[in-house]
Amino acid sequence: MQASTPAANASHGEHLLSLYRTMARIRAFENAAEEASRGSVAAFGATSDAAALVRGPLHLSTGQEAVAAGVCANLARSDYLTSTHRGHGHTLAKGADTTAMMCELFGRAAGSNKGKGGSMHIADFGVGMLGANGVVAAGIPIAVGAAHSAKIRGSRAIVACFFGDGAINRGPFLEGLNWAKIFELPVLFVCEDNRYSATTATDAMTAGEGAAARARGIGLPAETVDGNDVLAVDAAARELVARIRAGGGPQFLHALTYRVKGHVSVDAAAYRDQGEVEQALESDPLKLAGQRLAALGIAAGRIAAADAEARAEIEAAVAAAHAARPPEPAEAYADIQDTGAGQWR
Amino acid sequence: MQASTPAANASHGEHLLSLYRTMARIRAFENAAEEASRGSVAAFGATSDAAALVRGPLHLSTGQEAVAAGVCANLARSDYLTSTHRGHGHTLAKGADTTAMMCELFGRAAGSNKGKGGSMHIADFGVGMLGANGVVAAGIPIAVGAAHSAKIRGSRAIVACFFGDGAINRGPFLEGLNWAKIFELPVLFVCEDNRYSATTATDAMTAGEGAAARARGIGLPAETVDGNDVLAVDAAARELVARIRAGGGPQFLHALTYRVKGHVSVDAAAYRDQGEVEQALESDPLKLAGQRLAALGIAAGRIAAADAEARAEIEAAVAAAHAARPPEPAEAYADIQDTGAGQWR
Amino acid sequence: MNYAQAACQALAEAMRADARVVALGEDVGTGGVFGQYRGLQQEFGAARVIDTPISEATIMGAAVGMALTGLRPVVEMRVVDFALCAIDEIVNQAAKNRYMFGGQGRVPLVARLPIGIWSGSAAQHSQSLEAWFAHIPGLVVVAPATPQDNYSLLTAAIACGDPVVYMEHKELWGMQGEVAAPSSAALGQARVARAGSDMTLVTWSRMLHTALAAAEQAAQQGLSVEVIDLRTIWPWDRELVLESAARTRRLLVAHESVQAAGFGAEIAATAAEELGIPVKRVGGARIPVGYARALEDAARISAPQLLQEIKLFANGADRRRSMA
Amino acid sequence: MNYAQAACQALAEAMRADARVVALGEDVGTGGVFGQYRGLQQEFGAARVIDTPISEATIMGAAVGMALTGLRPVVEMRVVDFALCAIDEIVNQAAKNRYMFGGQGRVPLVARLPIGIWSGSAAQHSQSLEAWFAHIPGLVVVAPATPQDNYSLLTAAIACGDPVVYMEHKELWGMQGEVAAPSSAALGQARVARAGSDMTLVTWSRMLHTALAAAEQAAQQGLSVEVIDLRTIWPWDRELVLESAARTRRLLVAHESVQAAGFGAEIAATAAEELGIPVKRVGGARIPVGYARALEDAARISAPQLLQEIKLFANGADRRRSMA
Ligand SMILES: Cc1ncc(C[n+]2csc(CCOP(=O)(O)OP(=O)(O)O)c2C)c(N)n1
Ligand SMILES: Cc1ncc(C[n+]2csc(CCOP(=O)(O)OP(=O)(O)O)c2C)c(N)n1
Ligand SMILES: [Mg+2]
Ligand SMILES: [Mg+2]
Repeated sequence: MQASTPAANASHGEHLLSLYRTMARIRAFENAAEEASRGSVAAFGATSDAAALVRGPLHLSTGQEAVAAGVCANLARSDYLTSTHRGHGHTLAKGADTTAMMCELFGRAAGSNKGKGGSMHIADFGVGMLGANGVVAAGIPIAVGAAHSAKIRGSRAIVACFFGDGAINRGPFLEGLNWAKIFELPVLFVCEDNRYSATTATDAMTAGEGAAARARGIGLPAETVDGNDVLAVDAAARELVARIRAGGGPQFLHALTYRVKGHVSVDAAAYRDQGEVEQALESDPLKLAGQRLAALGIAAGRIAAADAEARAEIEAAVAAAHAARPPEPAEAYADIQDTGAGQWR
Repeated sequence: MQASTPAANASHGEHLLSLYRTMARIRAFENAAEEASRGSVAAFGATSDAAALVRGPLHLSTGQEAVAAGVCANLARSDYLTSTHRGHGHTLAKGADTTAMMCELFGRAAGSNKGKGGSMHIADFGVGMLGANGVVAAGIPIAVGAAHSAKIRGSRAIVACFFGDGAINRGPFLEGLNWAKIFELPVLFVCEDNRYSATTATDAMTAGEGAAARARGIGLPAETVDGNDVLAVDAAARELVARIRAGGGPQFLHALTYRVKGHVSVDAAAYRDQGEVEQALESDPLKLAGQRLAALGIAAGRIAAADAEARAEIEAAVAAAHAARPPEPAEAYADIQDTGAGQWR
Repeated sequence: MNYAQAACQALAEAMRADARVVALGEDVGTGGVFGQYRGLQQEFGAARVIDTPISEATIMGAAVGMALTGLRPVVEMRVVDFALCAIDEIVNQAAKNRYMFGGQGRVPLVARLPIGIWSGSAAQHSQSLEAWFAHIPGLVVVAPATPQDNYSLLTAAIACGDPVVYMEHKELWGMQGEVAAPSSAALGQARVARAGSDMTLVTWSRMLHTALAAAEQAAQQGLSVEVIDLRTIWPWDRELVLESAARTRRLLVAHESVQAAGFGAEIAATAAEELGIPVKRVGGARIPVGYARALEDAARISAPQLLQEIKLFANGADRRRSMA
Repeated sequence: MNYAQAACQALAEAMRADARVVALGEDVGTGGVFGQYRGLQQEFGAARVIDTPISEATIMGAAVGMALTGLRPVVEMRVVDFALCAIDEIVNQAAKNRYMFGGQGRVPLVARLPIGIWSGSAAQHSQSLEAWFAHIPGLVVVAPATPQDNYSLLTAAIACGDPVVYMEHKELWGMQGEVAAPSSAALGQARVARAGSDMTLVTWSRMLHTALAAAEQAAQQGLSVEVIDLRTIWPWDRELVLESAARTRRLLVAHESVQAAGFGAEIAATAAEELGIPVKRVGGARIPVGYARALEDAARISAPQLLQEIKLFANGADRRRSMA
């Protein structure tokens, strides 16, 4: 997909720079969240520190930015997206405001979920991001329903449905793909394969040739892509999204990447080989994209500026989250259900 | 698989006759059960008749006998079997006593389940038949667990796991096949495809190329067979069972048949074309096997005798069930759980 | 009109009035195995009366996705027992959505999960789990006992903006009764099905009819029993129940569901806390429902049994212990 | 020894003593994310400490198949919230098997379903659903509050021949305490954790420690509270509880789970029925657990709050209505 004329190179470079910006913003967000989450949760031998600013299990998408950025670059604001417990990158790439996101992680009333969800339930319905989910694979049926709804309502919206490599072993994977295909729904399924399911290497838990083969077994066209190469993800997603918008029914993208961090921020991932991590870091998506940008003639200063802007944006978000107020206790009794709201005894 | 010498023909004929006997016994059982079930349940516009001898939903396997007979002919008594709501044929073919079965359908204390289960939960653990199941696809994980147990215990038992075409759209299908394959468990999965899921033609609800393609997508070897041809089922099962016993891991059999009756005995199946049923009856498995027996030189009298014996056996079972006593009410409080048994308020 | 037809009419009217209302589930296109969707696919088409694969988890999960994006799905689960394959979707996804996402979205779905012992169907088709859903924040729980209420309450449930677990009774489909439309029943309102002064008997679903029969017998024996049909299990009508119980000074709750940890415990405990009056429950034994009639009957409560309990309770000669 | 280590020790001893005992679930091979399986795969091998795919329905269903054919599986579900993906398997398959098949088989499995609010984890990781399982015939339900009981009761649960829903608490894993082996705790036996005479306070799981703190404060204020740790939710120790309540003449139940249709209702209703004494419940609000600390705290019950309720109840000045 390398362009050959200088003009094409330049436009290619600008496009990649915009993808790079998204990745840099995600990276900065994850780094800041990680920083604020020390002692966030009692698990993996860590003890919980009541003073942690970001509380509870925090799942970082560090190193997986190219999947979110490459796919979401092909979505409109009116399109929908469902995500997993590891959803910051998808949410940001779909257009959510990073201050509202960081406020949510800090448990502030100004958070995107008013402090009710936290990291695992990050969402911004305003940009079509229908929610991260604490239950593996649970977003799949919801995505399928949103697509079914779009079809029934005659809307042109499509749905991007992200899930991990571990999710393809849960029932909703089969049920959801089958459903999307028989009703020919506008869904792009994205298996973000970071090779781990919590502390377990997914490969040994997965029979057959994996995600794409399963999708084909259910009748869906499926592509596999280097998920650390943002241009490759972008190109594959563009093609699949075009097919969906043309009425081609559900499509499947299997993106190969790597979980650079532990399962949650307090997990040192002692169960895996450090060499494996170091090797994976060689193909860090930001690093790869940076090299490619240079090759396409984008000045080093512009890349550095993108990094700096991303960091500045996130620092401001963190400062705002620090300053923001927590929800009032009374807020705990709101937004439960209308018939019966307040009847909480 | 047609033998060519007269001697081979004769031995082939004897083998087919024994398969025929099993099928005739199932057919006679289903006919008698159907007869005793008039007004068994309020559904499909029928009203419930308190006088029905066999109560509740009764799912008949009439016309599907070749699958049960052909597969079970290749199982030992020590092998296990799990079944569906439509389980009489599998149970009988696995070696269960027809009187205990009929007593169960009549709700008698002498029933295989002491009257606690009825048709939908017919079982005979004594012959390895671990139970019919009222929940579609629920037998799959149980079968996988039994196979896993056999492997752990170093037992040579294998497991046959029957389910319908409708079950391949439920999550446990994916989860169970994946599990069986990663642990290389001794399970024969049998999709008994009768083309209907209750009142719905399954085809329109099933994406892709169907059961065998899905199994292959999960890494399992899969065969498709004419499920009304008992010799074909027997031959395919023999091959797959041999592979399993040789340590080849889970295998998959997709058997194509037809649901001759309604979904339950009170269902007139008005939602489908009568022509389709008539066409299907042309390849009734007993009829096909009868023709084949004649071609193999088995005397008509022996075939008629097999039919008569089957009918006599089932008539005796019905008579015994009529005469048997229902369970005492006190029995309702037994076999619940040991810690807490009797603590039922 | 029977109970199934009443629901069918409510759904048809809602679909005519609001294009956002859709129905989905197994066998709805052929009218539902109990006739509770009869004629709807003919009138509204397969795009709005949606036949689905046997995929309970995805039926319910897809309904959540539909509800979040502008539809008002009515979800068919045939019996509550099969909905056990969709519990994550009901409890973790539908019920918590509005709260967990800070009110960004709403999930206006109605999940039809019929309860009750279904004659001759044994343990896996005979459960009554209304107490489970009452325990889950975010869910409204409804259990209509008559054709009229199945019409009125299904109408109200479809109009509710949050997830409603709508529990018809597996043995009431054929029940005949008058249905007056338009209806006025609101979610959360119980109904005095029979006025009385000696005791308050709270019940719901099919047990209402057993209770009315027992109350009639009791009246002939000089005991005046007020029968309240709860109709909505959550939020339950505390005012009506406590007002009645404060008047009669005795509260009995009867339900078909297993007594242990059943919803009757909530009502009895509340009355004991609030009024300090004698309370008593008559609920199902904590046993799976057996197939044979004698076993199934052990899991049921008959009108004579209930009458017997009413009399013991009225006389203060129930199983209250001597050490009290 | 901490609460996680105590369970680990019980399981290791059971596995050493009986080759039929196996453990299966996600991440057990690396010791479990809370260390509750640490070292077990090293000692017993991957064939008996089985790492599984993320397939809750099949983990539980396979365990049923294992249990029916000669093994005694211990099933890891990490938190009860994920077990909502395996409810058919627990309720329709494990619990009903023995009965439905007329006693042909038994299902000796232990399903570990930790309950409780897990700090900062919000609505989908913070549920306490012991009341659900108490409502289901065929299940034993256990909720240990201390390292000693986690050792003793897990030992007893593995020895039980029928399915046990074993509910550790998500925030007790690190709790330190003495563990004396061999143990003597039997399923179904409650424990008087603190003797008292003015009121009986029944509780379980993590709330025990809140209750003991509140009782200590109450004692300093002249109020003698008997605290009972129920330990087994089903079958619950009616004798011990009713004997105590008959003596103190006041029964309070406190639990972290949602109060509405919680198991406290069963206990309160039973005491009101049997003894006619004042009863009261203090349970979680019927709200999903929110993420922010202020929201999460609204779903918790603190020792000062509980103390306040104890005092109001002791003075008869609780929310009992004037019309009573
Ligand atoms: C149904 C369910 N089971 C288990 C868990 C616990 N859990 C959280 S994340 C995770 C691993 C998921 O792996 P994968 O799908 O590959 O996503 P990744 O974490 O790698 O992004 C597990 C097991 C859960 N949240 N939901
Ligand atoms: C989980 C679940 N959903 C729905 C049902 C209701 N039901 C009983 S049998 C059946 C059709 C099953 O079709 P198939 O698997 O093809 O088996 P068949 O009846 O054709 O033998 C349905 C939907 C059920 N028993 N369990
Ligand atoms: Mg992963
Ligand atoms: Mg079928």
